[in-house]
Amino acid sequence: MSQMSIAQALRQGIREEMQRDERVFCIGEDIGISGGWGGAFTVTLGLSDEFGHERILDTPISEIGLAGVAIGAACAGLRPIADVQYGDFLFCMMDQLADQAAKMRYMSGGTITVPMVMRAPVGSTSRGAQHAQSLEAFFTHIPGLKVLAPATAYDAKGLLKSAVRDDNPVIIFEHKLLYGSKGARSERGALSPIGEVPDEDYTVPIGKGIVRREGKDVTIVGKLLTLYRALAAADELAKEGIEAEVIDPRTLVPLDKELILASVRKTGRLVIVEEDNITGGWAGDLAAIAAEEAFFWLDAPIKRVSAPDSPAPFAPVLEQLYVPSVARVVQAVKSLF
Amino acid sequence: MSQMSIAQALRQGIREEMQRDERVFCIGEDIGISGGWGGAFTVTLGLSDEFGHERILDTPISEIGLAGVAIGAACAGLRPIADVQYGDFLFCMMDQLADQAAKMRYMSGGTITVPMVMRAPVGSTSRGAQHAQSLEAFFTHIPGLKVLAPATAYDAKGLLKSAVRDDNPVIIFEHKLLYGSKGARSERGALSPIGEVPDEDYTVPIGKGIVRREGKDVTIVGKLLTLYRALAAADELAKEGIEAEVIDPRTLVPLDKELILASVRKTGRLVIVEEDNITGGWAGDLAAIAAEEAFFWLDAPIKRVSAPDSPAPFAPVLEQLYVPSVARVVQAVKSLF
Amino acid sequence: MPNPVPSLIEMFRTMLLIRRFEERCNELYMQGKIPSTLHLYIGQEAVAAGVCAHLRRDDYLFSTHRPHGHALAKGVSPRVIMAELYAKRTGCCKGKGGSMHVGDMAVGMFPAVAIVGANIPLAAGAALAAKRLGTDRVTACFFGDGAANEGAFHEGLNMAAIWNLPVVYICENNLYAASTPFSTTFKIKQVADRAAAYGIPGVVVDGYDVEAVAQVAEEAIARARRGEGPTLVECMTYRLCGHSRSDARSYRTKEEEAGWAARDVIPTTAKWIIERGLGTQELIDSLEVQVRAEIDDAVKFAEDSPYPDASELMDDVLVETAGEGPR
Amino acid sequence: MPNPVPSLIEMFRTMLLIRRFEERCNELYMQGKIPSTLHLYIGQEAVAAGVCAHLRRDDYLFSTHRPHGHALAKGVSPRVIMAELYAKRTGCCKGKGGSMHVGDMAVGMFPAVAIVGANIPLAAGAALAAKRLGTDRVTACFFGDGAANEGAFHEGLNMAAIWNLPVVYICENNLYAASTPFSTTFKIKQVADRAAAYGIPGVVVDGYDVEAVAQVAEEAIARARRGEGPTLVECMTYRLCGHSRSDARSYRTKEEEAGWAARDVIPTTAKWIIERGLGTQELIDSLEVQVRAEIDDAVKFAEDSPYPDASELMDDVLVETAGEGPR
Ligand SMILES: Cc1ncc(C[n+]2csc(CCOP(=O)(O)OP(=O)(O)O)c2C)c(N)n1
Ligand SMILES: Cc1ncc(C[n+]2csc(CCOP(=O)(O)OP(=O)(O)O)c2C)c(N)n1
Ligand SMILES: [Mg+2]
Ligand SMILES: [Mg+2]
Repeated sequence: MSQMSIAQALRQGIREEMQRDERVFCIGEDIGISGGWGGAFTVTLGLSDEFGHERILDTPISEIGLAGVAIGAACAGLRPIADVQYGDFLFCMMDQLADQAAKMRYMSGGTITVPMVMRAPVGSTSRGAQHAQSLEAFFTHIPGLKVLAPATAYDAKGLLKSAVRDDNPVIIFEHKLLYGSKGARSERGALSPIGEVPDEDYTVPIGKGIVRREGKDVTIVGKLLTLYRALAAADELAKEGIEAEVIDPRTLVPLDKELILASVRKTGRLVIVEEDNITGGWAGDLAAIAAEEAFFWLDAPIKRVSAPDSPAPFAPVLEQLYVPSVARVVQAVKSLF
Repeated sequence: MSQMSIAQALRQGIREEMQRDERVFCIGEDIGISGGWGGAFTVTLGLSDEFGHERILDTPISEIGLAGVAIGAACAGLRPIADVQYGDFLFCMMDQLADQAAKMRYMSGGTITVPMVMRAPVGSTSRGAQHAQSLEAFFTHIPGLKVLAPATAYDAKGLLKSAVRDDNPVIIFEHKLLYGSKGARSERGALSPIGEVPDEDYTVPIGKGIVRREGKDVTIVGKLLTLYRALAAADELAKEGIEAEVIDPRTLVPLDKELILASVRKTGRLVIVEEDNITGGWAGDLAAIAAEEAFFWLDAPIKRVSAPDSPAPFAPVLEQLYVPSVARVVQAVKSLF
Repeated sequence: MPNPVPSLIEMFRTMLLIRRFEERCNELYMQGKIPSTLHLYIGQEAVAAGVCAHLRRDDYLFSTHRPHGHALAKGVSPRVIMAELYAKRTGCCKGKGGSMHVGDMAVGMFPAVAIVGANIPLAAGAALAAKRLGTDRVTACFFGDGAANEGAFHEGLNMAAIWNLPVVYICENNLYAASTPFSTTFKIKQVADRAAAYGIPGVVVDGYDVEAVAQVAEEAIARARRGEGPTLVECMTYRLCGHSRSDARSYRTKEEEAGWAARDVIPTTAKWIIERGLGTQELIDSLEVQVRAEIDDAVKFAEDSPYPDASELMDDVLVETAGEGPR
Repeated sequence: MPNPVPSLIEMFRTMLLIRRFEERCNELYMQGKIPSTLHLYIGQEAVAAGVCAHLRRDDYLFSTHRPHGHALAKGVSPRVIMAELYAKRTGCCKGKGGSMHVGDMAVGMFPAVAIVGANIPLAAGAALAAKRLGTDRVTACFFGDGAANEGAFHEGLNMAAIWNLPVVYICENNLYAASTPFSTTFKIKQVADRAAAYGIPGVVVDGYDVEAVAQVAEEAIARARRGEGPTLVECMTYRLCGHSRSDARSYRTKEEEAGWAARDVIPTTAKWIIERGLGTQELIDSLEVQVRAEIDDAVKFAEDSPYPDASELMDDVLVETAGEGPR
């Protein structure tokens, strides 16, 4: 076991997969330049020294191109780990991901596989609306993709390894405030959870959620940064005698629906916490599932604690109101009793 | 009053707005070529004869460019009506719509307006997965855009006119099987509702839904093609003594939430019918709203009748299973009693 | 293991197969046997035949919304193409793709990409893989003049160029993107002039001369195979049919059409064969008989095949991978 | 109503204002007074000053993630820029945009676009509007060498070209896109060579010579204003600072940096002024005093300004338009 940040855990996971399988390579902007930063959040730092620039492949600023090359290479026998500096830039390559990667297998009648990974940092960090978005809802809505959202170092490494070994296109969303990137690339206000990571090879299975805290009165689902908000809220609520069960879905597609529904059937109450805009967010989808499949067990309305329907504001004073706070989660839970 | 198809109604609406306001112009691929088709579904047919090629502006096959030009022109004083041949191609210009058009006003502190319209045909018509998607859920999830989905000729013209006069970026989704395009561009299996359209100037207000059929037992919400599936299902259900209220939201953003919630509070049951993939669809968002705001009035789980989570299949025999059928709506409703 | 030099007769046979196949498709479409829409390759046959003459079976090919000609020239069986058009489960995409997505990885043809230009970076990716995996496979990527205005063209060509990837980009300039004339969307004379923007060779060739196409393709493919990087080949051509189903083609003049029809690649190439003494009219006639038989067989195969079963709707959305995945 | 010929002294004053502004920003950022990140313009001042010298107040300007220099040169008040960086409600974006989105439509500057390359088609659109509305406004669009590899560059330049739009594209080639050297992502010598792919003029100019920049810009702007279409101007330049906050710049050699620092535009231009007898050291010193005062004032304004109120979070997502909309 070692203690490490998510950035370190991802880096170690990538390194191990590249050692294990010659076909694995990284592709992205500013990921391997000597003297550079190892990507926007240091995840690939040092890897080009170890594996060379052919396997840590720096691209021009060409998102359509980098996604297309990753997808084409995956179809033809390589196993790319692509990345994008900020998740927002996925919009620049949206056609390649949504129309090509996700549909190629189905359209070909199953004759093609696309074993690619795309890593994308999400979350608001006072950089204005074009560097702040949560993209999960867009991608969970595209059949043919798997979508992951690890919130701990253990899961980050374990899910990354599963993603690399999966024969499907997999998008991994990582939260900028959770990386624990060091030095010049660290973020003010970051949470940076340090976690235990096994030294031996392990994977976290895709499609399995986890109960982060047990409770009997209400189910709170949080992912990425909002998992921590949910956990902090649960601490607060416990002081007031409300025992919240906190679930981290970890994988959004395929979703561990049963884990969540079982919890809701036990507690009778569901609050979903998400950094994304409320309308059309992933939280709404989960609410719909519960409203259909756990309806008879529900004792109260389903609550979503999300960002409001505005672009992300730059000003930190506004951003604090935009990203769901612990207080908002507490308040939402209490409104159900 | 005249009888006309949706394609005709849209064409008339565009013509009238272009006559009314010199700043209005159309921009898109193959929309105005002399001897061409007037766009993929004949909506702009003949308009370049009337207004010239400067105001019916044919572009290269450059979706980023055409969206960018439309947005830039809108910011600088024109009022573009842009279009895309198939809604799927919106992914090629996703950054321009999601990151530029939608956010420009907010990021600028309200100093810029983006009075543009983007028209996009949606729906599955046996052309394979890249020419079939329903895009509503992606765009309702982007704050800063208005999103319309007219299903009748009256609404198509009236909402188009409202969109052109609106100072915000507006996306209009139109269903390929509802256009009633004539001649070479007609679609097999099209429904092509012909409707009454006033001869005098009128608009349909953005943000107002409409009850298409009154009923007391269950609320069915359908839009675009699935509105007609919902109405047909209501006919069937009536024979079995179930009186369904059918609501057409017409505008998805801003949504006429109160109209739908009032109906749900009356009937106690909600079924949402949508052609899009179920996970992450617009239907889920509406279900979430009802599960939060009409919870105490609900007598049964909320049901979504949507396409399954696969890309759209080419084979008509599979497509029939993919697009929600009347039978599936009937069955879903009956499962609630 | 280079291909033997393809003979004009072999290339002509490919062209003829494509022409008759497309004509039959059109008939079947008119009869309502083929659903959806069709983008036929009639008139452009010399490009597919000339380029593919120099491709190996294990080379990769990327195509577009107009893929039947490329597929036939690369060696995809007419049976599985026709069955796909019929939306049958025996089709090359099991009925899930349709006309715009035909392909067959068994002969190196990726499922065709119907988003204009999107195949260009994909082809660079396949070429990257071929190179990294130590093969000498070449990737050929076809696209239209219209596609050259897509951002994907720019990004893909540049990446292929800077990494010296073994890919040949073949732009079929048929003077129109759907109804839009080339001259209104380009302020330059030739698409190939854009090669200079990426530091790679650009070549223009008469796409109505199959031998000229084959010669240019041979050089570009050999260059790629030698590891010297991509080439942009522009074939000047013309579709003698509409853009898609029932297109009255009123955006083109009758004179322009007549000019190209007078050079129609099928009779012209047949004439060359006879004039040069490479074959007789009887040979041409026998080829006609052969390709018609092949197409009849394909149609019969398609007609006799079953439709996909309802249970197949959700197949092949994702691969089921248990545990480690393939190694 | 053409601008009077800008004097070297005026351009130098603009450059100096930018330099001192950026240096102050850096200090304030280090002190934690400015949140987020900053992309400073230090070293590239001659480009903004030279180009904007020939822009009218009502001309449009599009900028990037590195916009402070363009904003100051176009005449945006240092106060509202600084207040924006401080995230104050008096900022040019009311605190909602931040460093990467500064702009002020009152002087024709669009809110800067932080998606690399995305401003290029937007600028074509503004130019189209200017033309259609019968004005002789010109649009200037700045972007980096890295942006020239985006699909948006390709699509935007081509559209500006085919429609002869009144826009000038200024590529600031500072040899790096973030940490990535120009030479690894281009197989050509100059970005301006790509102009030929769109049939428009491409010009390369020394971006460390403000007079040379101004001269090339003058011609390109005049050409656009005459309705003769776009020009791609490539200014060879170098940032003497990091890409963004706290960048150790280890991807560049000390020699390379020293070479450019030796030509630093601020002392060099000051020297020219003195050598040519256009002004004295006293003049330079007095300009220093002036710009520092202006910046002090801006900082004070920013510090004294209030933060946005919670109630403003949801303002300006959509315009409230009742009824007919503006006519
Ligand atoms: C991204 C995208 N935009 C638009 C279309 C619609 N479309 C299909 S084919 C076509 C014309 C293509 O022209 P070209 O590339 O010259 O190929 P050709 O049809 O002439 O073979 C268009 C606009 C599309 N399929 N994809
Ligand atoms: C579409 C997109 N991709 C990547 C980025 C991240 N990014 C911000 S600045 C930058 C480098 C830009 O290089 P260049 O265009 O040369 O401008 P410079 O920073 O040198 O002024 C990158 C990659 C971005 N903002 N947008
Ligand atoms: Mg063409
Ligand atoms: Mg640069």
